[in-house]
Amino acid sequence: MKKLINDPADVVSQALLGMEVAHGDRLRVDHEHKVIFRKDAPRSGKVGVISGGGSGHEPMHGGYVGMGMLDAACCGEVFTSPVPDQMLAATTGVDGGAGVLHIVKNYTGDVMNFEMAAELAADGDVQVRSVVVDDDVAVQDSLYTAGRRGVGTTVLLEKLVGAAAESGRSLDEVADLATRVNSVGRSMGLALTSCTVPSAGKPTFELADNEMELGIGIHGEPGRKRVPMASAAEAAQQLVDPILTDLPYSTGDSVIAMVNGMGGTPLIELYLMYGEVHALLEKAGITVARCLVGNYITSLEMAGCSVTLVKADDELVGLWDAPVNTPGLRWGA
Amino acid sequence: MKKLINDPADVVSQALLGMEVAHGDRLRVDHEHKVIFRKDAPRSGKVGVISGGGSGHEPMHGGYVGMGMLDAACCGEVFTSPVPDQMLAATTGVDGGAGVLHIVKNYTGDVMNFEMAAELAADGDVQVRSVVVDDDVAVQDSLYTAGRRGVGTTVLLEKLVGAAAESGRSLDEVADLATRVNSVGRSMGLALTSCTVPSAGKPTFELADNEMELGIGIHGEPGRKRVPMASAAEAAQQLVDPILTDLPYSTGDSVIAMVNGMGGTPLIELYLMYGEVHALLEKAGITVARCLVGNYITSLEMAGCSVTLVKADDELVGLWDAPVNTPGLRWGA
Amino acid sequence: MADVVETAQFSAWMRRYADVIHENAGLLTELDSAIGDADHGSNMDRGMTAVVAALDGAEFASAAELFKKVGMTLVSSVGGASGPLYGTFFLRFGGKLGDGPVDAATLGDALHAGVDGIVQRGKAAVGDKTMIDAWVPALEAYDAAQADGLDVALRAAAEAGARGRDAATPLVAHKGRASYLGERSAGHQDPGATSTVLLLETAAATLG
Amino acid sequence: MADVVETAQFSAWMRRYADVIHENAGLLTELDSAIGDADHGSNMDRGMTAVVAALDGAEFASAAELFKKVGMTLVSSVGGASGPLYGTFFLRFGGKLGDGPVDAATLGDALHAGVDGIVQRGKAAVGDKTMIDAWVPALEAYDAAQADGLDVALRAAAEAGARGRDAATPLVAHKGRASYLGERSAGHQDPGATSTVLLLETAAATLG
Ligand SMILES: Nc1ncnc2c1ncn2[C@@H]1O[C@H](COP(=O)(O)OP(=O)(O)O)[C@@H](O)[C@H]1O
Ligand SMILES: Nc1ncnc2c1ncn2[C@@H]1O[C@H](COP(=O)(O)OP(=O)(O)O)[C@@H](O)[C@H]1O
Ligand SMILES: [Mg+2]
Ligand SMILES: [Mg+2]
Ligand SMILES: [Mg+2]
Ligand SMILES: [Mg+2]
Repeated sequence: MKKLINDPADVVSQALLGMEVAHGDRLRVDHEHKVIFRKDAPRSGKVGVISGGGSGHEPMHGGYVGMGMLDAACCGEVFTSPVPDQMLAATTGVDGGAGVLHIVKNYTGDVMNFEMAAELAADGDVQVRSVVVDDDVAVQDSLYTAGRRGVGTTVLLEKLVGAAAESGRSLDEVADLATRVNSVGRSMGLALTSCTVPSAGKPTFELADNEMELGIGIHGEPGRKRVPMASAAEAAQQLVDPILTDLPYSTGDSVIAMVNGMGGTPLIELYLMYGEVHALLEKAGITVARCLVGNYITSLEMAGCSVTLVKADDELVGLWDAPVNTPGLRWGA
Repeated sequence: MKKLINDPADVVSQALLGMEVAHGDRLRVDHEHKVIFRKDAPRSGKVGVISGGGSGHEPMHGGYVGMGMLDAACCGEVFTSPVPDQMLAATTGVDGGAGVLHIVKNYTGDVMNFEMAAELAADGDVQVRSVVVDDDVAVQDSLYTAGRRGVGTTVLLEKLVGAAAESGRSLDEVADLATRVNSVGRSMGLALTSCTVPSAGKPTFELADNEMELGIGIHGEPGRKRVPMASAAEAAQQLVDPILTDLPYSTGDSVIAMVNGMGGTPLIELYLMYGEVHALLEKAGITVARCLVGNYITSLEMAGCSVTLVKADDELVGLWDAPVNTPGLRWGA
Repeated sequence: MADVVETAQFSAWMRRYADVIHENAGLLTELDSAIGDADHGSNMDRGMTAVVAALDGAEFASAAELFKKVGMTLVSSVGGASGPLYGTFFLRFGGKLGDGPVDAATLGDALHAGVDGIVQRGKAAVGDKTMIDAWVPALEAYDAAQADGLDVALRAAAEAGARGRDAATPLVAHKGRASYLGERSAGHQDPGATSTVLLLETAAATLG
Repeated sequence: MADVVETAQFSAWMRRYADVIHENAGLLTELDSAIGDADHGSNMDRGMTAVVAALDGAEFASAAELFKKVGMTLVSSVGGASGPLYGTFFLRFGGKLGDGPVDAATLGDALHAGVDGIVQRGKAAVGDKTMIDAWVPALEAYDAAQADGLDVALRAAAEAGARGRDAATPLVAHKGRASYLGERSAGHQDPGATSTVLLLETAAATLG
């Protein structure tokens, strides 16, 4: 394992030290609870928006704390959901009297830990609503499974919902918006390599030079199936097709699109992939209203990428364009 | 070789297609010359600022085109300097009557190609000044060598000089500022893995699991020496020490600092490294006025990082804080 | 062979389990690499290390209090799926132990309560390829052998748990991360069922 | 053995060189991987492919015009260090050839002019471990053998160039990317010197 770390057990806490000194002007770090706060939290009268999950997905979530996005992010161990104490500290720390939204990715661990935290917060008189993001079309949704994973849509949802909270909307409005964004967001990902969890010390899986994993999540896990290595054009098709068939699209629909790198794929390839994705959408009569190309929700150093589409109307595009000032996403400020 | 590409020969031109559709609101691409222009170039009366170099360093340089930074970037083949025709097209395309600054990284090929372009541009009555960035302390400077490489300082210089040009300074003022920034900028890098040039098809070098390359540039090349794999704390020291001994620092000095990823190292490690670097600077009595942590000047998918320090006074910090709106660097706009 | 378990034995069980988890952390993470996210070993190890730290020097008036501490510590230190699940198990388990020494019947009730907690939180059933596949046959075996005493019952539970764990190996997962793999999860041993069997085995070794 | 070179032969030289570069692109990139940035083969291949495309169907009134086209094409298509260097070489080389058939003395003058151009641009000297280490001994050998005719002189130049290339292999580079490696550049064959020897060898085969 080759990593720029000191000790596999201390990666998260030491990275938080770096975040704190790098962004001390805008962020505050509660090292005991491993929570990154917006420096001016809690903001009185504003709905607090928090998220969190395992670490190793940077810039998500800590890099999305700041004006117009999250008020706090809970950092779990690498690929391990944070514990309820963390979400509780975040919740009480950002509550400005208007309640707090929990943005939860749909993984058994995350859901259970956030649920326990919400119960504890309710005991403490903080109004909490939760949205569970489950946008991964690689996974079949069913009552008899853990359901779809929460992946790329989380990033876009945090931006959109953060803007709504910033503009003064109520907890119910913000939470309903979150539900709506999740309902129109879909993602699909692929991996060219595995990644190495620091505490595990070796790659989670091995992949031959002529293979890739299709339908991966964001935890370095193998995907739904192992398929032959494909060209960028074919790969784009393998990612876009299942999204477009899952959520019916009609000509003239508009989307916010993200081509996201899993961590180890260089930007030159992501732009090349974006060109392919854009062309496929154009062919399907879909307009890209806004886009992101880069590493936004990663699996450590895994090579690969994912595509996320959120069907967008004027309201969503307006929220997208609203100012945001976080280490990972910034404009208009 | 596992890459999200279609054909090793077309990587650059196809990535430019993606850049164009992703950022068509702000950028314009001349596909014949592989030049990325700011959409509103040329701006009358404003000094044009261009740069360029081999591709594979994304977001540099194309990602730094936009308000407050570059007016155009010339994209060479991967790790290969662009040709004079490209710099000429960029130069004439951004000249708004106030002359054009060429930001050149000190590599034999880049210097010669930019020189030829400057000669051609002068024939065409465009006033051109050039700055050659040579900030890599891993390389000894001497009359009898190719001199130091241009690496991380290039990014910071493009931002600072771009702000000066945007504010209406003259070509000579802008060029002198560039020279000054280069004179106070120093960098040092290390690699944990090699990278694969698409046309070469296999990694440029091999590195054992317990080794790293110290003193690398940005072209996937091996470094000055192969050393045992180190902890983040030791690695930070190996990068910071040679910088601090090369350019004398005194207690109370202030810097703009960058901890830059080479492309394949996840952000969590870069923040951890930034924490180490920050602590070393603090110990040396140096204040970090501003910082960047992330992938800003890369070598494809190489794992590793570099540290750049630019000694900063109030003027430079002011230029740093000025608005910038590019795909790779954005604030205040 | 004792008829009742003292609080000190429960404490010894937890310490022993912490050691066994530490020794098996590599194996558990290896199993989780194949069908999960490569962290079950480090999760459980971090949790049980925290449990031992919490027990060190602390005095507990009853087994119920001890397991309240164990459960809370796991919830606060493990995270992931296993943190709330094992945490809930011990909280509910402790809640049934009462104030005095624990006999075979009480222990059985407590195990049932703990597992009910896991099912409530995780909503998994036998055949979903989770720790439930070890727990449910273990409870059945315990119940059947309970009349023969604590020791026999716990041994029977551990053996049945191991059979349940193995029976789940060929299955396709329907819960937890392994379910994302679909058909590809078949043929792999479940990490949580594996750590459950270790818990049952150490129980048999320390409480019996 | 001819005493003069016709324009058609120069054209054949360039086409032959393009083929040889294409065949050796892997080798050149391999050499550049060890002490450079792994692109010399693809750079030269891209350039010579462009040269052949530029020659195809075009008519040139003189060798001077032909090499002007070659030089401009290389400058506009190669990039890196080798683009300006080989480009300048052919521009200066062509500039000395005049309008008519080219004899051994004129060819010698042209080679000198071309190499002077490389030195002016690149400022390398013998011993810096660049293509200059092949060019300079090649020129000396050419000059010494010129009286024996074009064919002999070109063969001598190619052989001396190869010796120069090999003599540079143990050296530490002082120019180009290889210089960044310091002592580590010693023991590696220079890619640019290698492509230069290929140019000389194809010259001997096509112009002699
Ligand atoms: N819904 C569930 N019910 C019961 N056990 C579950 C459930 N989901 C997961 N598990 C158990 O948790 C184990 C994984 O734990 P761990 O790796 O620590 O957490 P995570 O899956 O969050 O990374 C699985 O092997 C499985 O036995
Ligand atoms: N200053 C110089 N003078 C002469 N030749 C040089 C000089 N610098 C580099 N070269 C030659 O160029 C070759 C490398 O060419 P190439 O790999 O195409 O360009 P780059 O180094 O820009 O990647 C070297 O092997 C060397 O022979
Ligand atoms: Mg996990
Ligand atoms: Mg090159
Ligand atoms: Mg796991
Ligand atoms: Mg090269």
